[in-house]
Amino acid sequence: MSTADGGRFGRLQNLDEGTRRVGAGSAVTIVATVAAFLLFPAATIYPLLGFLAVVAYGWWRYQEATAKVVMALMTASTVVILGLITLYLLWQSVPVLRQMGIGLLTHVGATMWSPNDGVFSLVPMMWGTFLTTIIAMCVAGPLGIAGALFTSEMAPRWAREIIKPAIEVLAGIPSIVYGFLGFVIVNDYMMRELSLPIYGSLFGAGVVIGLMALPTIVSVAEDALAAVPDEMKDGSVALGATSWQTITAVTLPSAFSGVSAAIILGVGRALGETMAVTVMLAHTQTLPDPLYDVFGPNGQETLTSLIASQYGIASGDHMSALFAAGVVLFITVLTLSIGSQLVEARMREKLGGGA
Amino acid sequence: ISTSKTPPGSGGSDGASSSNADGTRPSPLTAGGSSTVYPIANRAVQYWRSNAPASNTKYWGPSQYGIDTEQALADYWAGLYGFENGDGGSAPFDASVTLSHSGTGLEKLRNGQVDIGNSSAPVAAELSDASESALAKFTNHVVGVDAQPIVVSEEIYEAGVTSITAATLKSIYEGEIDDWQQVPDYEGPSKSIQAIGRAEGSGTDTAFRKNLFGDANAPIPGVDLRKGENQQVKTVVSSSSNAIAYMALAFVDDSVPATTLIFNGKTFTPGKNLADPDYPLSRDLHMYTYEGTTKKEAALLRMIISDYGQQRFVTESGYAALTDDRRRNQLSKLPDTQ
Amino acid sequence: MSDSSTTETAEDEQPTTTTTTAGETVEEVQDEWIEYDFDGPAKFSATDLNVWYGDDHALHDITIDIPENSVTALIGPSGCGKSTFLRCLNRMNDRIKAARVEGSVELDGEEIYQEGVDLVELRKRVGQVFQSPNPFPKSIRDNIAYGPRKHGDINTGLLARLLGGDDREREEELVERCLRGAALWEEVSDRLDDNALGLSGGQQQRLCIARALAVDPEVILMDEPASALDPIATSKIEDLVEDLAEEYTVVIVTHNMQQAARISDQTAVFLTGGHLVEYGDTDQIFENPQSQRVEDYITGKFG
Amino acid sequence: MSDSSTTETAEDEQPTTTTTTAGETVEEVQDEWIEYDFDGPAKFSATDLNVWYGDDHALHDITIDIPENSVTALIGPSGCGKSTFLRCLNRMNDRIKAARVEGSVELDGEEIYQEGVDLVELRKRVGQVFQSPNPFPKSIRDNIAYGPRKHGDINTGLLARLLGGDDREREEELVERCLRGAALWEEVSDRLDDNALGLSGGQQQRLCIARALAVDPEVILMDEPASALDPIATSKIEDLVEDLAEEYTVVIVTHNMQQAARISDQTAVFLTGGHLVEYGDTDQIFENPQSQRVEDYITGKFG
Amino acid sequence: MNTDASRNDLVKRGNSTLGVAAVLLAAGALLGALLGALALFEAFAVTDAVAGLSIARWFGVLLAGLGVALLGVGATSRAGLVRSEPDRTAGPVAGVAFSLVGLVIGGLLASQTLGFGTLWPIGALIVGAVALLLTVYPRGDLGATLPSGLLSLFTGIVVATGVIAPGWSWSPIPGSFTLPGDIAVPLLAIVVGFLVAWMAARAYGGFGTQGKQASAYLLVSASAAGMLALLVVLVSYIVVRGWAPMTEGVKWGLFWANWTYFYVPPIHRYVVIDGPVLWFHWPFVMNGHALLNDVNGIMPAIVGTVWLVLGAIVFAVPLGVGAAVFLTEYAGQSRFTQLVEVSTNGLWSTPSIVYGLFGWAFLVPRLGNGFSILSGQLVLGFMLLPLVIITSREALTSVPNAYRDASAALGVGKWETIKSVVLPAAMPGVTTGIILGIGRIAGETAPILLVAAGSPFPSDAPNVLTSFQLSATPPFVTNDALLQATSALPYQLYAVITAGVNKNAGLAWGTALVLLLVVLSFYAIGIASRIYFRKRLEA
Ligand SMILES: Nc1ncnc2c1ncn2[C@@H]1O[C@H](COP(=O)(O)OP(=O)(O)OP(=O)(O)O)[C@@H](O)[C@H]1O
Ligand SMILES: Nc1ncnc2c1ncn2[C@@H]1O[C@H](COP(=O)(O)OP(=O)(O)OP(=O)(O)O)[C@@H](O)[C@H]1O
Ligand SMILES: [Mg+2]
Ligand SMILES: [Mg+2]
Ligand SMILES: O=P([O-])([O-])[O-]
Repeated sequence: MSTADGGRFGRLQNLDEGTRRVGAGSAVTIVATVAAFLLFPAATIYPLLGFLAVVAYGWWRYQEATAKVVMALMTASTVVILGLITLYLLWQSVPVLRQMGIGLLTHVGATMWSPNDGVFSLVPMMWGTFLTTIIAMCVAGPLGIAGALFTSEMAPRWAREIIKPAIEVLAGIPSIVYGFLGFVIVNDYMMRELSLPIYGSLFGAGVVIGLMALPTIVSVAEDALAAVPDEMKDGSVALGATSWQTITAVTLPSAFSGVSAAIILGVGRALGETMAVTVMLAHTQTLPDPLYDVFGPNGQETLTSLIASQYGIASGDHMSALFAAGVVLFITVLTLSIGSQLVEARMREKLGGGA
Repeated sequence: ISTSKTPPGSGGSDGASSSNADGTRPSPLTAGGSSTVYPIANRAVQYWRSNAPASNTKYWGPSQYGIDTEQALADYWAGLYGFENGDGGSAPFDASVTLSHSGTGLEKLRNGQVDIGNSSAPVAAELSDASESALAKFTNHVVGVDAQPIVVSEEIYEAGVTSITAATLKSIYEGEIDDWQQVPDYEGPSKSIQAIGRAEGSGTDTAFRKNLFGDANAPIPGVDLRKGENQQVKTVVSSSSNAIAYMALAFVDDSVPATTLIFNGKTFTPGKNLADPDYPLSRDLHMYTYEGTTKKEAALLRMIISDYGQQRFVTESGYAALTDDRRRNQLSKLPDTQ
Repeated sequence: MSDSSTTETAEDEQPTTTTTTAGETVEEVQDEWIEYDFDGPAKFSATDLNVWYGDDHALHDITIDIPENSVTALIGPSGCGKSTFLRCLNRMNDRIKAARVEGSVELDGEEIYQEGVDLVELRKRVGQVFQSPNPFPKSIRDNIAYGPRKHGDINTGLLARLLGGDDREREEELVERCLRGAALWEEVSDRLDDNALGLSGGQQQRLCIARALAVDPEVILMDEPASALDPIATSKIEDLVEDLAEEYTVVIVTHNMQQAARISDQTAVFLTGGHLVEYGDTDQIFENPQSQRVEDYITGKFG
Repeated sequence: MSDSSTTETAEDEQPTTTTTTAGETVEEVQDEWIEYDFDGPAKFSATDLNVWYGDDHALHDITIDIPENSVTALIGPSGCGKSTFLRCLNRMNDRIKAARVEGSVELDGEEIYQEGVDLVELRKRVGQVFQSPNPFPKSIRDNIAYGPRKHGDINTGLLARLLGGDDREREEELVERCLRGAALWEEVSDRLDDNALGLSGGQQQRLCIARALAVDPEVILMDEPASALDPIATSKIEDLVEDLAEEYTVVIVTHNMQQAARISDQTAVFLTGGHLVEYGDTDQIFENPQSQRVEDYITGKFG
Repeated sequence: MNTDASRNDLVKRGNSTLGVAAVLLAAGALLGALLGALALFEAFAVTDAVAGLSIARWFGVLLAGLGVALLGVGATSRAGLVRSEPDRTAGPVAGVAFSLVGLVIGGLLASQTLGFGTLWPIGALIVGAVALLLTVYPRGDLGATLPSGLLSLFTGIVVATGVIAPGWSWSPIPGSFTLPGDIAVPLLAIVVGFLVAWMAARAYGGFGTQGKQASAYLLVSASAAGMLALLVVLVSYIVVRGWAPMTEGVKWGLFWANWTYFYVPPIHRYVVIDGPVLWFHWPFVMNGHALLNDVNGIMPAIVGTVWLVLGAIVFAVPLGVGAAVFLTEYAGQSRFTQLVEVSTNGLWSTPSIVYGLFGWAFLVPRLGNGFSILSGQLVLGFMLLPLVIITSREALTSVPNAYRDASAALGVGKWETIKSVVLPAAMPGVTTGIILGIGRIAGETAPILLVAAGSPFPSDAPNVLTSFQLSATPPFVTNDALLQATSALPYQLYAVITAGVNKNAGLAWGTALVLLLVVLSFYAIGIASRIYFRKRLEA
């Protein structure tokens, strides 16, 4: 054949010097760029040009290595950005922790939130968040799983093919739209029909959040149910079990991790929902009385609505306390997310052998 | 195909978005803050941006106000400070106003994020922890006067609560009264009181506490619900059957009837004598500038404080205009025109 | 589903004519195997069975009697419809949306493709073991007891105990009997509460057989039960199948000719397109096939 | 999934010999096949090749010479390490994280397991075709030209044209030559720009062979290239393999004994546990295997 | 093992008396629940009279009737008058459900009616226990019908006799809600209706496993249908309200207008070429908010959203995809990748307000010290980044290894393989993920509110395109417009809420509709493309 013999019987050995050269060159220049930006901003252009030159030369000469280096840098900057956000949040919440100590998360008293008096306790907001989330999940959990079961196991094929994408699209409705509807319709309805003492309630907000999280839960849980292998279901049906028995005894347990991930995702969305609660709630930083009163005038603030309603007038410890609220939210969702990943890993381990 | 001396479309209005040929159109003027001052500021900015020609008597018509000019609206006011006419009929520089509440506006002003901070309470009350020297950097421009009305839900008004005494009002906001039946004149079934407050940091809230309780930081534990802006308060009061609220005069209408307020035996009736200087809940509306007043800021402020502005923006918004004395006094704080 | 339609059938059978080779071979051979006679009653009788997947005609006019208490092997190249035929016998094809079945299948003389057939009951009587082992992600015990519990034959748990009908002992006994029946008892008797997914592939497959036995079926259908297993596990399954034939009717699909030869009493050969080309005593089919194509297939000339 | 651990093997296979059966048998047979002599140079020489996956010892001391320009078949039951051995020959095992290789493999006398070996170069010389056809989701032409383009042997596209070095014609020629080499040209010459995924399974597999040819390799490794194909496609591939042996060295793994017998010049038999038990002339292996276990395997007693 | 004699029949030729009765019962119960829901949503007033009786009382009659019928069905089955195959017990699920109902009823009776005071838990426990026993102890048919029938009969009587009726009200917590009769009655109809329908479906299946299946299917399908209906109603509500304001003043037509022109020096004139143009004016999406406008619109918000989203994409997509490629193809599975995975997953679910807070405190002071499009773009980009990484990694890992192996076996290096095989194959997945992510960030309000939002009713959009300028110092390219505040669709809606809904209701509904259309079309495109690519992969 026509290829040159040199190529054909070329040496098998070939040292990979590209990575080293490009790696060293770009590392030096990028560090210099950052240093220059921090120290002598006016001189940033030179190391930056150097970096671009190294990359350009590398691209031409050792594309393989350069691509790897550039992507490694992208990864690094991503990690740096995400780390920066995390650290900044933590760092900003230090002052209020110094001032309030653990009381920030535990203090209960007549005044629990008063920027003027320097009292910052997140307890009412955490409680409010907890209550709205519970209500939301009472709405979205059962309905969501029912919807997922229906779509994946019961609906005829044609219906499934319409419902599934429709639900996914609905998951995209922005939360401010729900907030708007909640403000002008739900609040109004509850005020009128249930003679609520004030315009807005944790219950109404919770229900609206639940509706908002519903499509997400349906869609994710449905994916999990649909991913249960047909062989597993057939195994049960072939033993003479009914479809419903198959669903409860085989499909749901096998999809447990996915379904619970859906619920956790729903909880995450409910916890983090901001606009609907901000426009619907009364912003009273107290505890409900009694604690489970989700209709009354007290306790109508969540962590998110606190931030959204007070960031504009906050400074000093007040601002720091808002950051602390952010940190509480962040840590909660992180815990949930890690928890759901662990559940998933455990289930994968458990189911790993078969299927 | 035809021929012409000029390119098509030239001289027509290309919209306000185009910039000067040399690209030196001054950066926009930004104002923000108080929802009480917002109607005034927003009106002013809307008019400014429309830059109506002198012939437009509906919006401008300078001769009606004793101004002798052929220039369009914004061209004239900006021209007083040497700004050149905008391109394509737009204002010499752009202006915009954002909406939140006084605290945010002053905070942003201090951080340099806006040029003008709108506030419906004095900066000293609003930023009560700020030092003298810090406060000195704010220049106060009073643009109008608000008489804060007390409004109640229609049902309450119809149930007899057409007037309310200062003492009752205080007890409601202090949390001592929480049922309408405890309010004199009320003739209806037992009904809990929904006492609505404005967000802490809003001028309306600050002024209310300062004027009624004598201290801008006085605790008012009776508040059941806080909303960020006057407009939201209005929505809540009109949608509720048991609400009472303090807010800005500009937002009063039939859906949120204002009650008569009896203070020290004197009766203040909305639509009649709320504008009296001795109305306890009356307050000045401010547009603050920071570290002096630039020409751009001055151009807009001069328009608002002028007789034209007072009539078109302040009075039409539902507030009381400044007296001539105060007007002159305020104008004197602005840099001189060219 | 049950109306055995005629138009398409008529078109396809082309009885005596000689044009299409496939038709010819089928006809020829059918004359032969249709005479295959066995002692005792037929467990299944399929008559003119046709299956379509959408427009894809996957089984053509299958007529076959399957004798009781014996092992019947279905062999043939990939895609010839073995699995499809097998799934007709317990109506698992009903679960495939695209599948359409015409013709008749009788179980002990009773038509299973008629209205009012209780599928749960049918599948209790006709168990199935699948190609790759598919135990439930539960304990070994729960896997075995799954069927009887679902059918209410065995009641365990708190509620049952409170109501006085705890069948714990019967369950123990059942689990042991089935596991012994599937030649698995020795290996797992000390870890009945371990997760079944921890078993090896061969053990899992025997567990699936045990699970099927627990429902006390009359027939066990097996679709390439050993294809995912290693040789040792395979030979265990093969021994087991031979044992099962004493009590049950076994119908087994396999790709592996040697396997079919080793374990089955009679063999049915399907060829591409969904035709049943030959059916008879296993020895006879393997030693003296009637048709050239079957011989080619068996000797490995293709497939 | 079926990690046939060594203990079970020993326990279960129990041939005629007494103590460590497996080791002994291997030893016995190695004495025999090591004397297998062929004319011409060895393309590959593997010496004491061992492969571990983690702790799993998948290949044991494989020593084998593979002659040039011929077809060598690797047969053996599932999991015996055929694929593993094949992947040692072009170091595709390097891509499996768990795999560890010890021992030596020489290609034309040059050790491929030494430091500094350019894998890209090695794999250019030793091409591979996989079990299931895996064309790229690109046009047929792009699939064929993929290797040469990436190696810079062929430059097309806008930039190349601007630089004046458009190899469009050479590419056309190459594509045609390779497709002819893989016996696919007739079928696809009129739709070279269609997506390769639109081809049938057999065509896809031949396309993969053509794609491998385009890099102009010396050796082509094939891992059960026909197992996913229907009989007709299989026979086309088999014909092709025999043709290829004229120009290339072909090493082919197959499950199908008949296939090995039909197409290969020499056959290596691996048995469970990763032992090479017999190696020699195909005819001789199939007609007169030296070891009982190989004979059992070949006659279908197991596997 | 069972003897053949004990075999059930293969073919059931049903005795359908029970079936028909059960279907009627279930239909009646569901109708009751549906009417209850309609009454709850104020489709009609329960105080209206029909045939001399108020609707509220008719609800009671219906429930009582259902209860009697259900009890009758249970009794005939128990007595063996109809063929059924009841289980030993109605099962633990029904037991739990009815004991909960019992607990509630017992608790309410004890505390509200009998005035037990703090001893009400005793009453609750007693009734709950009785309900539990009634459900699980008797045979399956009785257990299913007895508690539900009694419940239905009891509520029916309470409602029909007007004990609970419009005018009745209940406020358990002082200073909190008051449950009026005209809400309580529909609520009872819904709850009891569902319970009765549930048990009636069991009767339909003969009270055995089939019955449980039928009843579960009924419940699940009804909930799913309710959920879907609710979501559909929600969207249609916005469409109906928003359509008129959104389309107000739309005009179009064919006009004769200028196409192009050029200056011809010799004749010192412009040559003007005119032609027909299709002229289309849609004020709601083409206008801003200005004094002289006939119809005020939301063009600045639309343009603002476009710039915000574009910026986020430009920032996050290359970074995210690059990082995903590195993590999947080069880094392998290590502690580091696991850490990145955990943190990206965590950050993806981090509430947007937290990003907003970060932007407000960190970015805004550093980027021109003012609300700006740039800050908004960056914050939205930060939010998008984790998603891009997650979806890209998913897409990359789902590229079959066969492609990589095939390429490697052809002697092609890693980067070349990634570039020409892996990335193209992963592209559908990556794009789909990104589109869905864009849909989400396009609807975000909180971060925009905190870092980018300007005037609530702007008249113009920032002029980003023409404002780019080069400079010699970092950042080398400047764009004043990027440093201006902007509006955006979700913020526009929020602005209406804060600036008073009453005055701007039309604007609000119109904005909500446009926002919905924009975001949902992103989702629709993303999902359609996913379906398309999946289909193509399967084919
Ligand atoms: N679920 C299905 N949908 C559509 N077509 C199907 C389905 N199952 C099987 N087929 C088609 O029906 C024909 C017969 O398939 P079947 O699975 O019965 O063959 P088989 O003999 O079992 O093959 P194998 O040995 O590969 O399992 C094939 O052409 C197949 O493509
Ligand atoms: N990637 C891997 N990781 C771990 N173990 C592996 C891997 N690939 C193969 N093995 C193990 O190595 C042994 C030999 O496998 P190999 O794939 O080489 O067998 P084979 O002879 O090709 O079998 P088959 O005929 O099934 O393809 C088997 O026990 C298998 O489980
Ligand atoms: Mg099959
Ligand atoms: Mg292999
Ligand atoms: O004027 P305020 O909006 O600050 O009350």
